[in-house]
Amino acid sequence: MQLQIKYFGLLAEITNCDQETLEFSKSQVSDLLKELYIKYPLLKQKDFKVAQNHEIVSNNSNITNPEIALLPPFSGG
Amino acid sequence: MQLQIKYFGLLAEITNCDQETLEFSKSQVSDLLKELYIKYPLLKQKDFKVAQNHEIVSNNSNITNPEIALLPPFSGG
Amino acid sequence: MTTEKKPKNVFKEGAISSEFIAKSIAKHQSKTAIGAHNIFLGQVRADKIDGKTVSGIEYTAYKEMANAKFHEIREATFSRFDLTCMHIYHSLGMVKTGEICLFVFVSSPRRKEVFKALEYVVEEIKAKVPVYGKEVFEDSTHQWKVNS
Amino acid sequence: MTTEKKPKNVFKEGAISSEFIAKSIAKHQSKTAIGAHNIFLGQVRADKIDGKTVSGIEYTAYKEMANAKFHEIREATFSRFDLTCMHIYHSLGMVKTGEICLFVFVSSPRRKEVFKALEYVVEEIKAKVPVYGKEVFEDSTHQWKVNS
Repeated sequence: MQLQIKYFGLLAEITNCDQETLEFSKSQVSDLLKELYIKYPLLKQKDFKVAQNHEIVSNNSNITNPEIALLPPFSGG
Repeated sequence: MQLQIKYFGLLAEITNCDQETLEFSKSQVSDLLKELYIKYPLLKQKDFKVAQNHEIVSNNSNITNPEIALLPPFSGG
Repeated sequence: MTTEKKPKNVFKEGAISSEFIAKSIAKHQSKTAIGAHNIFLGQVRADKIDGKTVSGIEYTAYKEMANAKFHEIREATFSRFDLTCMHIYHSLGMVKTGEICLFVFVSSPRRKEVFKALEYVVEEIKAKVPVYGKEVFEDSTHQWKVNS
Repeated sequence: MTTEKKPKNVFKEGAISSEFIAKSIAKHQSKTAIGAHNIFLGQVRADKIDGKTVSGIEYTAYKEMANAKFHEIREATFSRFDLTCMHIYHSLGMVKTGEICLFVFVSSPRRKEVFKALEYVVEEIKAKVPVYGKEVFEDSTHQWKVNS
């Protein structure tokens, strides 16, 4: 499946992009994170959550939506 | 002592005036109230407090200030 | 940082306009230690009582005592909460339904402080300040407002 | 009485002006069931960090998720509190120190409701909405804001 990964805040500085398209053949969020940690080792040290369908999901959730967002701690308001 | 008595809200409707000057020869708030109840019997049925020096005072306080205010429950805001 | 030390006149004749509120907000742009403002506005309700509708509230006050009490509330609030500034305005005279009769404005570096401070100030005003609202109905009869 | 049932766009480009806030207040004069308004304003602070002063915050957001979360917060707030109406606006892009970046406005017949509701809404926004503030210093360096 083709995934569109979105990066926000501090994370977009680490990846040097706001979003990118990746080919993903496994099933879980944790599998995706392993791939991303290889591509962007600095990500591993950062505090963030993963959102799918505009909801925070846990690492053992299955990826069912082509849009995945990596969200550092919110700082609105 | 000459007292200036101020009436507010509902009480000013009962006394038909906002303020009046009275000659007062006794000492306590309760003495003043007795005189006012004679003059304005309807006052007796009303809920109000007495203020002297811009502070609420109890009925057994001595009157030391020539300005006395009769204050029904507040309804500001 | 401005704690006025002398009672000032909190009362304004008639309703408090949205333009006045906007100007008050804009004046705080130069106070760059502020991170959070909290504003309470009291608006006159068109309550229906026994089939009659309130068309406005006419406010009177024991002004000298009221301003002294507003001052005490201000001092107590500054001593309890970490506020940068505070402003209170209350209407006197006629305020029609839908218009603003009370404007309380607190500002602080941090939001937690403004929430606590604003509710404290408004409750203190309701409890301690000798202001009287006469609810005037559309047929010109009236009743004296009772705060709940 | 208006509970919007579809997510609407809460974001505004740049700072929220005091004139915009005034207009929003004035629009409520026709809603004569309202007795109390409570307004929260977030203002950008000129924080000093390691000798450098913040000159502004540049806001970005995961917009679709943020608007969905704002909508959920709105719905939850209406179900918990007796509110007549509620409005939320958040800035995107650059907001300079002293300017307003968040405007939350709740109105109810009664004051007790607006105090509880406003604090609830603001805390929910801080906790659940994916918005990011980049604190830009006077020398053009920056750091990512962390909410406390």
